[in-house]
Amino acid sequence: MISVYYFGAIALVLVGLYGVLVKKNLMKILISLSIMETGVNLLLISIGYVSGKSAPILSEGVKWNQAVDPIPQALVLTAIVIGVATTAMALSAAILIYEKYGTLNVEEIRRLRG
Amino acid sequence: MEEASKVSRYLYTLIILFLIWLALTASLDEQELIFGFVLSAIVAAMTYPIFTTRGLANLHPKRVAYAIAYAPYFLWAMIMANLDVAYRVLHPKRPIRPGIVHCKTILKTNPGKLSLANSITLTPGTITLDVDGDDYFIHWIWVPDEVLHAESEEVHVEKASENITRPFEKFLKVIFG
Amino acid sequence: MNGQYASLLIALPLISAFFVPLIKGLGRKVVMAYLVLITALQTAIAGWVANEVYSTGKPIIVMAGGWKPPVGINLYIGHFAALFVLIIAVISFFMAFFSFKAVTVEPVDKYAMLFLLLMLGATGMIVTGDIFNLFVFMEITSITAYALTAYNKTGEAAEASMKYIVLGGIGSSFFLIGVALIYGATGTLNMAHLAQLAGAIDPTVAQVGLALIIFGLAVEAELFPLNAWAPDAYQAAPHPITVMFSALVVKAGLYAIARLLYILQNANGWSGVLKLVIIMATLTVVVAEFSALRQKDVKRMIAYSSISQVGMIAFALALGTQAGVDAGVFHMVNHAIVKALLFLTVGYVGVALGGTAIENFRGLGKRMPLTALTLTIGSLAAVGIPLFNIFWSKVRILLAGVEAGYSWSVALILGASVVEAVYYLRLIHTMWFVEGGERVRENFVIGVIALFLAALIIAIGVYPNDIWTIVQKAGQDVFNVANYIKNVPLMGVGA
Amino acid sequence: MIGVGVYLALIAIATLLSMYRFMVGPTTPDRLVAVDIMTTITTGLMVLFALYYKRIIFLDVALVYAMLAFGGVIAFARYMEGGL
Amino acid sequence: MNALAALGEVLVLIGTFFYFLSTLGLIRMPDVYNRMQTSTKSATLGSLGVIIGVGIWAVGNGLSWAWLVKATVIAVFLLLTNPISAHALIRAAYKSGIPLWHGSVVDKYREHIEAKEKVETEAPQEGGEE
Amino acid sequence: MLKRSLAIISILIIGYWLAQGLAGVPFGEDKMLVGHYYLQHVKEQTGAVNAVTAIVVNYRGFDTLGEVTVLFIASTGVGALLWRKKRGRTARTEGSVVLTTGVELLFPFIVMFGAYIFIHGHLTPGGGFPGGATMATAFLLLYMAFTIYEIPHKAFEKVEGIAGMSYVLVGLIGLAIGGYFLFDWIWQTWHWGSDNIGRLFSGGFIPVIYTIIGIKVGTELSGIVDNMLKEEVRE
Amino acid sequence: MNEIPIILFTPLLAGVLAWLINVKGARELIGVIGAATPLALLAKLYSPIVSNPNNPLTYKLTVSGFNLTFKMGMLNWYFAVIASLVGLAMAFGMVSTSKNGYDWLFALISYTGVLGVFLSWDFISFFLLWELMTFASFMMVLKRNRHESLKYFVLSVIGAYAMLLAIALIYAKTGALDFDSIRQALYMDAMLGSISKGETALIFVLFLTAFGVKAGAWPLHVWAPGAYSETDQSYTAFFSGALSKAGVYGFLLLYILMGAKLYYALGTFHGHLTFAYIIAWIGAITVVVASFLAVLQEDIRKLFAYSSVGQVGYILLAFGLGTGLGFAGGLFHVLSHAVFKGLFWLVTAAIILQTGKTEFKDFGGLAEKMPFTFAMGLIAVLSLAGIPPMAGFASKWLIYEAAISAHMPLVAGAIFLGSALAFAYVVRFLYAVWFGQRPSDLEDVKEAPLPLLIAMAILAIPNIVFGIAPGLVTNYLNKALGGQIVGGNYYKLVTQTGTYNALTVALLLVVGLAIAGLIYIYGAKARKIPVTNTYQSGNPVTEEFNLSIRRNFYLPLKEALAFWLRYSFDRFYERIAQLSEDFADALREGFYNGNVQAYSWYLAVILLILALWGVL
Ligand code: NA
Ligand code: NA
Repeated sequence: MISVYYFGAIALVLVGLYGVLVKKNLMKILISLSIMETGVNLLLISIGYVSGKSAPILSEGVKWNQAVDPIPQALVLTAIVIGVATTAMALSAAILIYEKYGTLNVEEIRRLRG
Repeated sequence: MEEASKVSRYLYTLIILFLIWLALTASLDEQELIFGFVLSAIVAAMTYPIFTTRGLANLHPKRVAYAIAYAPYFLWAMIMANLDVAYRVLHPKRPIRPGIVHCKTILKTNPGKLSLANSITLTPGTITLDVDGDDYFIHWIWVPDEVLHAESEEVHVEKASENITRPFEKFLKVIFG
Repeated sequence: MNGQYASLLIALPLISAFFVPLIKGLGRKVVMAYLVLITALQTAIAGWVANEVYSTGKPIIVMAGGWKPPVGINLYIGHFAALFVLIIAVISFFMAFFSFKAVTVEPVDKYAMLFLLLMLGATGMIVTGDIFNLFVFMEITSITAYALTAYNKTGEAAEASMKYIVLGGIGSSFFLIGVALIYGATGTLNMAHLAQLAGAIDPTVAQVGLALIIFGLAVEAELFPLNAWAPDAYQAAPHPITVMFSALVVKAGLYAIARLLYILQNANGWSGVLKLVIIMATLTVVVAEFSALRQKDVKRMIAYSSISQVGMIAFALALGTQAGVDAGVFHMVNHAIVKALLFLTVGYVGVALGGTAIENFRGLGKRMPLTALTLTIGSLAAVGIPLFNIFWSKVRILLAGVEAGYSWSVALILGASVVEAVYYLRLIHTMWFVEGGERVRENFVIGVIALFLAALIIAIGVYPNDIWTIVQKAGQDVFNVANYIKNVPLMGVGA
Repeated sequence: MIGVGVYLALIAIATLLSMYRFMVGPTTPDRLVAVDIMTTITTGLMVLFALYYKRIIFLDVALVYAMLAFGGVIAFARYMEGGL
Repeated sequence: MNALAALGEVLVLIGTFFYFLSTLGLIRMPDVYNRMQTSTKSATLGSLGVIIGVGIWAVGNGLSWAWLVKATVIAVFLLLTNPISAHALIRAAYKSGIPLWHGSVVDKYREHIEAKEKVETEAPQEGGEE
Repeated sequence: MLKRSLAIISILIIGYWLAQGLAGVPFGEDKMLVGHYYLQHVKEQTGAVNAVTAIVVNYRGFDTLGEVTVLFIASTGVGALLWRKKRGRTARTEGSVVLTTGVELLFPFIVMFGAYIFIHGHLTPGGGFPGGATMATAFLLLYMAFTIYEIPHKAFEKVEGIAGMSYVLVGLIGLAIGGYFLFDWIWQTWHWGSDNIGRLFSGGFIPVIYTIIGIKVGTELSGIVDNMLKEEVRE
Repeated sequence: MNEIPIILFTPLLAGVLAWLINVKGARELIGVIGAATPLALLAKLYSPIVSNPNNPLTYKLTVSGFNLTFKMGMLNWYFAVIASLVGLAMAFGMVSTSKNGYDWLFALISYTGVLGVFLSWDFISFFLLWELMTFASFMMVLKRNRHESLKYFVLSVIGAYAMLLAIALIYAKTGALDFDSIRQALYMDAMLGSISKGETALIFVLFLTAFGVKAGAWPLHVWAPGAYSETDQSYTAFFSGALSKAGVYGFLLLYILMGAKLYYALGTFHGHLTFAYIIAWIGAITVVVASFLAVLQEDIRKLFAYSSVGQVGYILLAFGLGTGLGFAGGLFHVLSHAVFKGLFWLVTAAIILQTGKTEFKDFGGLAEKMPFTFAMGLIAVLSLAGIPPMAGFASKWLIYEAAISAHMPLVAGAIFLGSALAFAYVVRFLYAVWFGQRPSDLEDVKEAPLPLLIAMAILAIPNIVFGIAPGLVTNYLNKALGGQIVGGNYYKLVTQTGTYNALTVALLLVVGLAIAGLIYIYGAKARKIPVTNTYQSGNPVTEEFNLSIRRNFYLPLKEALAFWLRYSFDRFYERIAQLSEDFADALREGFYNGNVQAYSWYLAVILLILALWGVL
């Protein structure tokens, strides 16, 4: 059974991939990458979800067996930060590229080839 | 507006921050209180120069009272105006006559100007487009005839201000000066 | 001494990198000297760890926070990791020296930090015993690599970095999907625990998960056709960093592929993935060799050569036999040494003569005799001439390949190796038998490092026995998963 | 209880409508306004979720979200008018 | 179910209705300025209703007062920040050159800016002659 | 057009494949193994109520150390790439009084709230990263409102470094006291706050580490913003 | 520790020392000592080896987990001693011709390599030293000509890798790398047949390629002319005299290791072993093609290069006969070719050293100026042309006898044709270089220096000794091959079909020459013409169609062969090389096209493949 969350996650990943594959503008490609990452994070979170259970914070009377899987959430926290870091690097590289090439069109950014 | 003493400003910031802490934690656990106080003291030390110029004077009872009274007044104005917008949105003919008008304010302090701008913005039908000194430029969804057809700039400003800024200024003048 | 102190391998580069902002005001020289000092310390620790592991014959299991696996993340410093962490440290140490000369672009304090963290990332990838932690270290490595690729701030550097980012980003996203699937099927992330549970994973999940994980890693490990970023990155990066890429970073990726392949060997669809890796590895060798053939830029040529060697290593590691893994590990060691030497000398030529185009290598034998000599030794080793180290591992790989039934791959690889011989010999001819310019004074320290590496190449080539013994142990460490599971003190969660 | 359905339906319609505006534009400020509205609605939705799960801790999440969203919108707005 | 809970629920209902209204305005209005007119504030009011409503509703359902307090913090925060962002957005729209809707009747801001620019461009010329 | 169609066909096939794989890990089902262990033991073993936080800081401390490192790399990398001899802000328009005053008033509150988030990491969904990000938002707003504003980079860089070192040091103290790197000596050796579970002063070294991380992330993100917003200035 | 490692590594060590020290005098001394040591030790080992044919001297060591084995049986000794004889001559020659450490280093390394190939008794050491030998000889060529060296190297590497693949296949099938185990395993497998016919054929072809390249067998011979010419000619003596024998030795190994397997797997063809038949024909074609090409050369180096190729063809042809006599003849020819072709190259070295010229058109009348060299050259010519009583005649005669008795008349015809052609080209060499008018710029030419003369003498003596007493060799070979294959005594060879008495022939020849000499000295009344007279029959020579012996002497032959000469394997390989370079460029530009989006597509394609592979 494919839930709507899984579906959404996969959809985001695929939309991201699609963007990377067809968009000519570097910024759009980077945004697509971010969308992909978001999809992956959503997927991770969804995998840890357990129907009818609550967030894995054992306060307000929530017992250990009433909580969803905490591991994917911990992982996603890390994954998000990594995504932010990658994006930051990508943006600076893009800034540099724009400075040197005067364009963000991927078809024109190919001094290194062959 | 002359600056209050550093102590006054610091204490004011400390008090406000601690109150915010109370609200944030919504708890009276002494551990939270102790930590909150220490934290407020630290943050206040770093931020009081930009947070306030008038310090404890802000807590003058009159000001507090006006501020408390302003809340329901403003809320009411906001709700009324929202209903007006609801009418314009839902009306099949979309009855709008927008334009950017010019108002002047009598408020002198920045927090006052901010509050006025926000109040204007939150009241549907008007949005503060820019504030330049005492001049407010407001995007108005239905510019009334008296403003639109004002014979001179002065009249325009007067009529617009009367409609838009005045209702709030009488409170804000007291609260912020 | 407590084996837990092996965690210093992670702690030292980290704390030292964080320390750099406090000394950046003291100037470039101080920062570079600091880099040398820290890498020397790291080498000492790595040496101690390697000695510990090889003398006791037992891996060191570092348990962060004192939590037993699979509850906590453990580092598994077995024979393989001990060996490679040492290699990483030593090469980094050398490159710290090289950086003195080769890195003049500001801001060097940032360079130093990134350098240390690149070393950290590769180390972490190799020592970690947790699949998600592997992802984290992989990202540390690659993001550092993105930054360092663009470090020179030229248009080409930024372009190369961007390509690396885009491809690396796609790779890591799909890797993470794979991890998510495997986690969803097993409920654990610890590699030893996963190895225990791998057989029980739902076939489809196992297949998709494993394929995605290997896909993601293959981008880092430069397997065709996922390696298009690599030549650009190698070419554009500062010279010492290129050495790090080829000697350390890609090795970490290869290791990760091998480790995960064998950890998950009980998973369904495993042999299919293996076959796919072999196909990709074989194509990597062929395409890279042909691409190197007519390069005008020597650095880029050697980059392609490096990629092809990497393909050969991946081929060996994916054979699924002990002999193959041993050979692959042996080749990893040899390739690390040889490519370190090649990129070092080529980079030095680039620094001294203002570029790495083939024209700069004319008459190098007269212009920079020491550099030319060591570069020649490296080239001959790369070609696989006897009495140089790579000969032994190459023969091992090919024997293992045919033994495992992949004669067609071996034939293709051999065919491509002919091409390799051609372009290296052109380089040698250009250096020694074509007239060049004036004599150039050579740097003493770089000369010593190059000579040391060259001596190592010949020493292993002439007397490979000891290293072969070491490498076999490392190979078993990777291949023998039963032992791996036994060595990790799993606390029996759930079961 | 009127039922969760009504709120959720209203919120869902609202989200869809703002999504539409985001997709269609036609100008960048149009899209930004749509985003701004979406973030505001999402904040409200988070608060509703907190109540649904009866976890007060989610209110903190809503506040963090509101704050980051504010920062983001301001950043974009300033970027558009060349204020960076 | 008690009065507080009922009040809370009603507030939530009103709030969500305003959400709807706000986005409806987003669709129906002809240009970005008028869309902002109808949407940002309705959304804010909607949030106010939803959030405060949740606070009251929670208290009515026997949850702690902290709910209401925290909800109020969020509401106040939105009340403070949403108009600021609306202002920033409309200013950005204007400054980035989005024209007013053709049905607009007056633009005092344009006159103000032009007057200002005239002063600025004339001032340095005078300075140059001296 | 051909490219687009090919892309669509490709991603549909890939998507179908992924979906097949996901069908093997059904949504909403309990797939926990190690997860259960955490939920059962998190309170006694770490003193934290928030299992996620306990995992992040305690059980999987290496991940978090790595995560901190990644952000540090980003900040360093951005700094390295955008480094120029002389840089400055080149904004063309001022923020209006509404924005500037609003930011001035919000600034202490947001900083405070950031601190609130990271200090309550073991109790509520929060921690060093969102806390730090919130604090960085405060600085971001200053950049947005004031066209000449710049953070004190040198100090920030040093704070960033010191915070990072402190994190590793906390881990090394654990190694010295408890024999393991990143060992939670506050909780497991000193047993501080063990009668306080669910209140602020509990959670072993989690609040300590989260404070460090919060400060580090705050300075780092601000640094990244600073680097991104400035351009080369030529004389 | 026994003599084997010393024999093996002394040259290598000497080479490295000579290179490191690189002081004139010391360098040469070390080199010569290093080259002489193996010969001395081999001589010392003669009687133990001969008295213990079934208990060869063995040396084992473990390297990198491989058990390397070296064995010195009678055959190994035979090859090794030939190599070291030529090696010593090379060293003396190089004292005169080579003035740098580089040459010494690689010449001596290749010497070690050749010895190692002959003594290895497992495939790892065999391959290791094979590669070493190849590489070192390549370096000798690289220094002088990049293009020719590359051609040589590429073909060598292809050969080496073919061998490696074959070794790996054998290893995969038998699990063995040492020759004894492989031989045993393949012998067993000949009956069991677990290695299929196709696999056996593949291994055979791979080995054929590997050894064929090194031996210079058609059609893999194209490297030889260039490589032999473009190096130090003293070294070429070794290169062509000893190193190419490594390939020949490989063919012998093929019989030893997998003869039975090949027989069972590939069967017979017209009453001959199929695989042997193939070898025989390769040999025959090589003889004919190379001899024709040799005749057409205008450069003496090229001439002898093709001649070398042709002569090695004889050996292959002999081995391909698959009979005891064939082996005996082939092995004898290994020796004779080594000594006469080595001698030839040393003579060439002397000529080039003293004149600086390489083409026929520039030579003439050198016999007067370099009488000793001329005498040596004459011995070589006689031996090569197969004129009794030289070693060359004895071995060729054996091969001819073997071909006749193996009922392969066509192959025998090839031998005959080859001999005729050989006569044609040596006569030209003899006359064009040594006699006739001498160009004026050769007036000051001196006799070759002493070391070179010594080198020539070292190789000339065996030519005569084994020519007059061929039984010395055949007796040894009988023992080595384990049967009374060639009868007779020291001076007489007896086969089933014929008898050759070398001593008688020699005596007759001496008497004949004596008579001729007397007639020449006392009978002829010719006017003595200075050999610098540049006029020929009173007419000046036209440039474009000069059919003097020094220029285009065999042009009519060339025109007659024009159709065949159009097909050149050399050009064919060049074309392939060109194509692969173009392919490389296309691949590079096409695949690594610089567009990151294209690169992303590669990733997507792999994902797609994974998906399809999962879905289907
Ligand atoms: Na308003
Ligand atoms: Na908002």
